[in-house]
Amino acid sequence: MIEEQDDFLRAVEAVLFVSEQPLTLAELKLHVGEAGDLLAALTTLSDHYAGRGINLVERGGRWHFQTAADLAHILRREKDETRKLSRAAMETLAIIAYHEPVSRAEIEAIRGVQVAKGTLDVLMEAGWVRPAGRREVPGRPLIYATTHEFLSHFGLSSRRDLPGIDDLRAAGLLDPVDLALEGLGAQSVVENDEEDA
Amino acid sequence: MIEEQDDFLRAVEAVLFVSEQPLTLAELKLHVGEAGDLLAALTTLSDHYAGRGINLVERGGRWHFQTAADLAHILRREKDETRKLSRAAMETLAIIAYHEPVSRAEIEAIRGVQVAKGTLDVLMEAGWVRPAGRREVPGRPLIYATTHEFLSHFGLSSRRDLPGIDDLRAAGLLDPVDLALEGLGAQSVVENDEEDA
Amino acid sequence: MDDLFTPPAVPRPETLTVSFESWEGPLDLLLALARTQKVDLREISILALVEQYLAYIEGARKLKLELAADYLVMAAWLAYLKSALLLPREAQPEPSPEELALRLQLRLQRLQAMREAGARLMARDRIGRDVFQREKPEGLRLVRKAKWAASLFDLIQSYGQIRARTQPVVHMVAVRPVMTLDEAIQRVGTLVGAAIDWTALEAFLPTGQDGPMARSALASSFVAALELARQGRLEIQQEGIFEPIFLRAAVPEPTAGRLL
Repeated sequence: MIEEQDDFLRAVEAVLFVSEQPLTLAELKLHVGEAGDLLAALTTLSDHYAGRGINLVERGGRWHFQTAADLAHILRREKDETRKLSRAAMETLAIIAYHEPVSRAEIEAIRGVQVAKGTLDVLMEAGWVRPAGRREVPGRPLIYATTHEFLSHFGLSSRRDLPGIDDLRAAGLLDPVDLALEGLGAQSVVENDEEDA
Repeated sequence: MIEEQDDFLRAVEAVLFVSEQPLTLAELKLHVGEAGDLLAALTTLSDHYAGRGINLVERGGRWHFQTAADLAHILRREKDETRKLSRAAMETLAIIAYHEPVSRAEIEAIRGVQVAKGTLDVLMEAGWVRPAGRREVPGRPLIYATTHEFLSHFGLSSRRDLPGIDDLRAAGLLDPVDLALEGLGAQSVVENDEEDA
Repeated sequence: MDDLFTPPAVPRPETLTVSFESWEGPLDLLLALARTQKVDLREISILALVEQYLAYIEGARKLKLELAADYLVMAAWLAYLKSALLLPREAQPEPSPEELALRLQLRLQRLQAMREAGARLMARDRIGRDVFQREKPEGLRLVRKAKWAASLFDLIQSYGQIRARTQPVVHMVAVRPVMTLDEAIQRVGTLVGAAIDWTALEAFLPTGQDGPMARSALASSFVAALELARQGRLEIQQEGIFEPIFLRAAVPEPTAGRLL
């Protein structure tokens, strides 16, 4: 099973192995230099590890090794029990991820309740959500977006991988209610016309 | 390059990957169970990883992954950082340049302040100062002198290019700095008071 | 036993103080009710939903549950919506009740969509739960190599400063014009001998002086006057604080001098 591997590939593999966090291409290059095609090396490695106990994955432009998901039962220990997110936090996270960037008011408009102070804090503490500037409207509200740690944690290569995001967008469910109403309004006028006729 | 791997092998691989420390066969078995021939699995994995960037090795009955020894240089990266010399270092360097060879005690006598050990180390690390033997006096103190790099860094062809005391005076560089002036002012007030009393 | 220090009994009302904590706001409750109707939110009957909600709130009030204000606001709004939906079409205000109902339906759809998205997100293979990274990676090391910056000017300026700092400092005390005490005693003693009448201290000062010399002469002359008075050679008089000081030769009255 011994196979020759070129040194560039080996270097990339070793750097990813010891790194404390997922690495961007630029960060990888700082260590492995420019001696080879980095993206090709990553693809080769990723293919090589596919189906093994360890996989090489890309999340939000950052690469890291992780164990295969189907082995969770062997690796999971009691202390690993991830803290369960409250329903409020879960919904808020979903709203931020699917709508980003969003202001607190926009989150509240969708949920129909005020966002409790702790909710955003919990998400930011987890490293999944970050303030992403201010919306240039009166009051200049803070807007929030997800982080690359969010993508890593939930195993997403990018936001396009968010479950069902294309369907939701196509169904207009990511549009604000007002926008959806406009679209429907035109339709209902036609219907009314027909009714009148 | 995708290859089928049996689940037992994958489990061993994953357990070794996440483990904080090298694992004995008994410890491995706690995780992966008895579903396969553990030693055979380890040998297979070890063969598989031979020649790669990561190797599976056994040390004293414990197994762990480590990066290939020849890649150590890639895992640490040197970065140049331009830093300004501290005032103490600058003064010490100046004294060595003007009075070389000098011992630390002589530098201290000229500066009027103790020279921290780190100061000379910094100057030697910068490559500007070198130990130049010992002074043949009791205690045989180390004496220091400047280097070629010192001359080239400061654009001097020899130490005689350094401006002399008269040049310094003419350039106003011997005038006490403001801070020193203030100190002297305070002192003279005290002296006047004493005179009056 | 009545004890003065027993706190008054906490009133135990029959009211069951239950808030609607299981529901995160009226929209949440509405969504839960809507889902009992039909799976597809696009097909729900808003009118039926309104009735359910109002019935729910009514039930809660019968149980004397404390209802948060926003539930009541929603109830009032839904009651309005219901009446508008039932009213004849031509009497309808803007915006139309159909639009209001549609708006509510859209909001429920959006909340439902996000709720499902959140659940699907949570069900993914998550790091630390389903997939694992290395427990203690060795880490990539960044060795910072210092490159020192210093110019020739820095160097010679430093040396200049050391030399300036460590040069022996010579303090020159400027000779200031002063009238010494001895001089003043001599002068005041001589002049006062001729003064029978009270004469202001200033009259004893050398003329044509100003600045520090004048102040020194004044101070020394005053001290001289005190000394001469102590010796019994002159008398001093002052009417009050800060008033002019007058001197005259001592009147030879030995007894008086003794008494003083």
